[in-house]
Amino acid sequence: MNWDASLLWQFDILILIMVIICAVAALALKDLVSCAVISGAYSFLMCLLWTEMLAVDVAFTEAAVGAGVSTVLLLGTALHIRRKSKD
Amino acid sequence: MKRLALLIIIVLGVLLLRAAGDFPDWGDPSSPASTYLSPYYIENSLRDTEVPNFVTSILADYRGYDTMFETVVIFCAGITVLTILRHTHRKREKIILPRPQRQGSDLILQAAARLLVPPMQLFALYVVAHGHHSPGGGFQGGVILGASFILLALAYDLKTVLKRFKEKKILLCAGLGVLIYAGIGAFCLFLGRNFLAYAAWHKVLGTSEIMAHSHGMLGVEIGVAITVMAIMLSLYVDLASGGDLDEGL
Amino acid sequence: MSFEQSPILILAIPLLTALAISLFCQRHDRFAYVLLVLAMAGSFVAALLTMITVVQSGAAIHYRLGDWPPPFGIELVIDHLNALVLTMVSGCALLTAVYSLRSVREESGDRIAHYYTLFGLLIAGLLGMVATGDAFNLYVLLEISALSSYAMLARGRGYAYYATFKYIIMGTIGACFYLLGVGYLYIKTGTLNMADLSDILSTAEMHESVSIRIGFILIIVGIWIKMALFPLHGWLPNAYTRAADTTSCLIAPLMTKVSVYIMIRLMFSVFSVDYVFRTIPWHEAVVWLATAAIVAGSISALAQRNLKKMLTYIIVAEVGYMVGGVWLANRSGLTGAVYHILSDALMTLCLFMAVSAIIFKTGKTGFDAMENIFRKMPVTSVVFVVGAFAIIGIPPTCGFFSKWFLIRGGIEAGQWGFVAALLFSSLISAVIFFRLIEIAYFGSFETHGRREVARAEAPVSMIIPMVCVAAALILIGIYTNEIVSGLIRWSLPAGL
Amino acid sequence: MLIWPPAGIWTRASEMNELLALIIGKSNYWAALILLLIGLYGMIAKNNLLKKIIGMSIFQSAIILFYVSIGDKRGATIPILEHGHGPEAEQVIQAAHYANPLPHVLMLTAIVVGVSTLGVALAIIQKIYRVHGTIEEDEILESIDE
Repeated sequence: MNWDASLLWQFDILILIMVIICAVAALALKDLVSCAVISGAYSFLMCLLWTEMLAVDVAFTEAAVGAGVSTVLLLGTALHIRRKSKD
Repeated sequence: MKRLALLIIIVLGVLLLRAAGDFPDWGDPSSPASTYLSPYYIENSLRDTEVPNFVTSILADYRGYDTMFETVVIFCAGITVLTILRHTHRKREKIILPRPQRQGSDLILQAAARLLVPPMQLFALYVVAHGHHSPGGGFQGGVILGASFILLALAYDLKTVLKRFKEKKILLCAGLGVLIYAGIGAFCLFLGRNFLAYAAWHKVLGTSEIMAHSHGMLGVEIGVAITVMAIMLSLYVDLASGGDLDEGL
Repeated sequence: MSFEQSPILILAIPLLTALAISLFCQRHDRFAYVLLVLAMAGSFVAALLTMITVVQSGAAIHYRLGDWPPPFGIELVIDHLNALVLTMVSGCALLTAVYSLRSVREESGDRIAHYYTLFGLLIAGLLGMVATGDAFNLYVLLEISALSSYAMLARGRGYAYYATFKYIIMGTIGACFYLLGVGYLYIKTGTLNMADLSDILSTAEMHESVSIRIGFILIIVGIWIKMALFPLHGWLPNAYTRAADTTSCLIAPLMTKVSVYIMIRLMFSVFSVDYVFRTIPWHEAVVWLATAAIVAGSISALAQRNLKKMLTYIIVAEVGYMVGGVWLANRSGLTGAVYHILSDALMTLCLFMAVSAIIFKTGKTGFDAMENIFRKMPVTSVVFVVGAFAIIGIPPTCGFFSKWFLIRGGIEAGQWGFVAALLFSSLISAVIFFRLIEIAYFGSFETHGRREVARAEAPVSMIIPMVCVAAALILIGIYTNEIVSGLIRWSLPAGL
Repeated sequence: MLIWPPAGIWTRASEMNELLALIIGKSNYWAALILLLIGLYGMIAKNNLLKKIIGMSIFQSAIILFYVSIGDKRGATIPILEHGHGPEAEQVIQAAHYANPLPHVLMLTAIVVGVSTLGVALAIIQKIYRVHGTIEEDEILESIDE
């Protein structure tokens, strides 16, 4: 089986790098609302990755739960407390 | 704390790196995971259960016991958040949560929400009902259904949604969904089969045992969808208003 | 209904009842209480029936969920070890449910039905964890019991929220380590069923595999975090101390013991004696870790002035007993550890119930709550003394026998440090409890002169379960031989 | 498609560049490993409780990525039977044509568990903020000591 025929591995590695950047950013930013939004982006990229890895059901769930509801919940909390974080 | 964390991470990283070298390659069709158990599901799912989506058939039937408890986890989370936030111990609380600023109502947002919510709910029902044949199922449909209410609450306010969907009803739905799942499973006991053996339902439904599996799964997915919808909404409602159920975001 | 279905009934009854309470009992607190007690009783009866079946047939029961044959479906496997732990968990839950009548109202105000729902779900989760024969299913049930315990612990006094938050972080790390470890096993074997895993893992190739070994480490460390083994115990004392009374009576005896059971189950039913003790030759190091846990837990307990906090540090020490006993790698040690799961659950339950009743009546949490308790609450204080004797290890109670087995195991294994730590910890417990009993009997110095103290016994709903536990401590001690030869001997893995 | 790597590198990889094959051949596992460590670091080292929770969800999704990677199969399609009904339904089903569905099922459960834990943790954070007036761990510890 030929690698580049079956899996879009270049695309894959690009997303993997972006996912890691998002993860670092979500932890490093000082503004909690931005953190929440970036963690939503992180989930969405994960969901792309999983679709591409043939896990459609998981990706569907992650798109609805991780990128959707979790982000709203995080935002809901972040807006209720002091927005600035010390680290 | 930072140094301790770095130490833990370095130790764990070295351990996991050692292990990863030992794994079969990513996507290797001859890895143990791809050759041992999964072919059975792929080859027999249609014969055993009449469901072409293997994920659904494993989720709701072969490993239905897991999924039942997964629904219970969701239910439990909803009750947990409710008891934590709605539990009144005001004398211990120093701070009143700052209210997020609302700049009046936004016409465009509200109009868009009005247009979006009905198709979303319809799509959610489709996802639940068509989970046997396409990606999706109870969880995904339930989350979308819950998200449609959340969208409404975001565009208007919490009161608009809670007027249509009272907190009591939300709780009732949450419990009802899990009870549908567990009830379908427990009823099999009365029909003389093991817990969650949907085949037992063929006596009641008047179909073949295999179709009974398919119908059992549909019933279970509906139960899951109801619970997930209610709990997603309840989580949002409680977290966005800090447990007061007044304003929301 | 036939006995065939009893394994599933053990956990289906609490689960369905919890749901029914949440649906129908929002306005009927009394009804919720009655329903919960009935459910726990039903679960206890089902567990007893299952245990009798297992003992009579001498073989493990395999219950196929959904009629799917393992390893494709999930199965419940109940052998001698499970049956004992299931009966213990459901019995403790029944007693705590009876006990909760009076104290729960003060803890949870208007939301009693929710409290009982969580109670039922917690017990269903714990029982499911004990009964399951599937590695991934264990994770799901672990999370159910964890989530419901977060809710119950968060209702406690003082800074309970922060303590609970720490528990969430640690608990999630533990559960995720476990999940990752199971993933490592899955990627190498392709299966999740415990019996099937054990078959595949018994080959020499798998014994050599690095990733299986690291998977094993991840699983064990994850469970150690869950059971609060020193030095991973940081979350436990605060969370349990601040918890409300019924909650701590329910969670403190059961959670750590069930985790210990899971460790034993995974070590011997998924991996093998050969793998754990011979391929990975670290068991002596783990015994030293357990020794450190015993010493650290005992010394911290000695330093406490808060009754419940002192008990939680004793739990940390007791976890060290059991982990050490298991990793001694001989029959006496493991017998002691399994026996100690049973006896320790009952002794901590006994002490927590007695202490909670005293706190309930006096409203104090420090040692001063114990003043003149013998006159104020004679029954409670007798129960307290029985529990204290069991922890110290005084003969008619079961605490003596578990220590005896553990010490014999330590001597056989040549682990003198462990033996010394056991004796040291008994000594410390004796110091702590005799001081408490002295305060309880004579009162503190300031109050020596005043003799007249009004009787203020705990309510009947608390007295009955307390007396039952105290009686059980003595009965189990008397029938040690029968329990060991009838149940525990059969649950020891071959080749040990 | 892209200029690098040259065509056919994967067939020759075992001889000439095992390291590269190791990196690309298991790239998902490495990424999962990195995310796992990032998440764990966030959970332990971050001072802000909300950051800890974000770290927790990164940690959990890293594990999910790991499992999903196990289920991936080269040359396979999504785990839904094509032509499940109708005249072609009687075909012989070949397991190699479909991705491994079992990890997907497990991870659906794990996602749901993740969001449940997230919700509970957020509720507790809100309560901590009300009681202590802050969600910075050091300030909370100070206020407990007082």
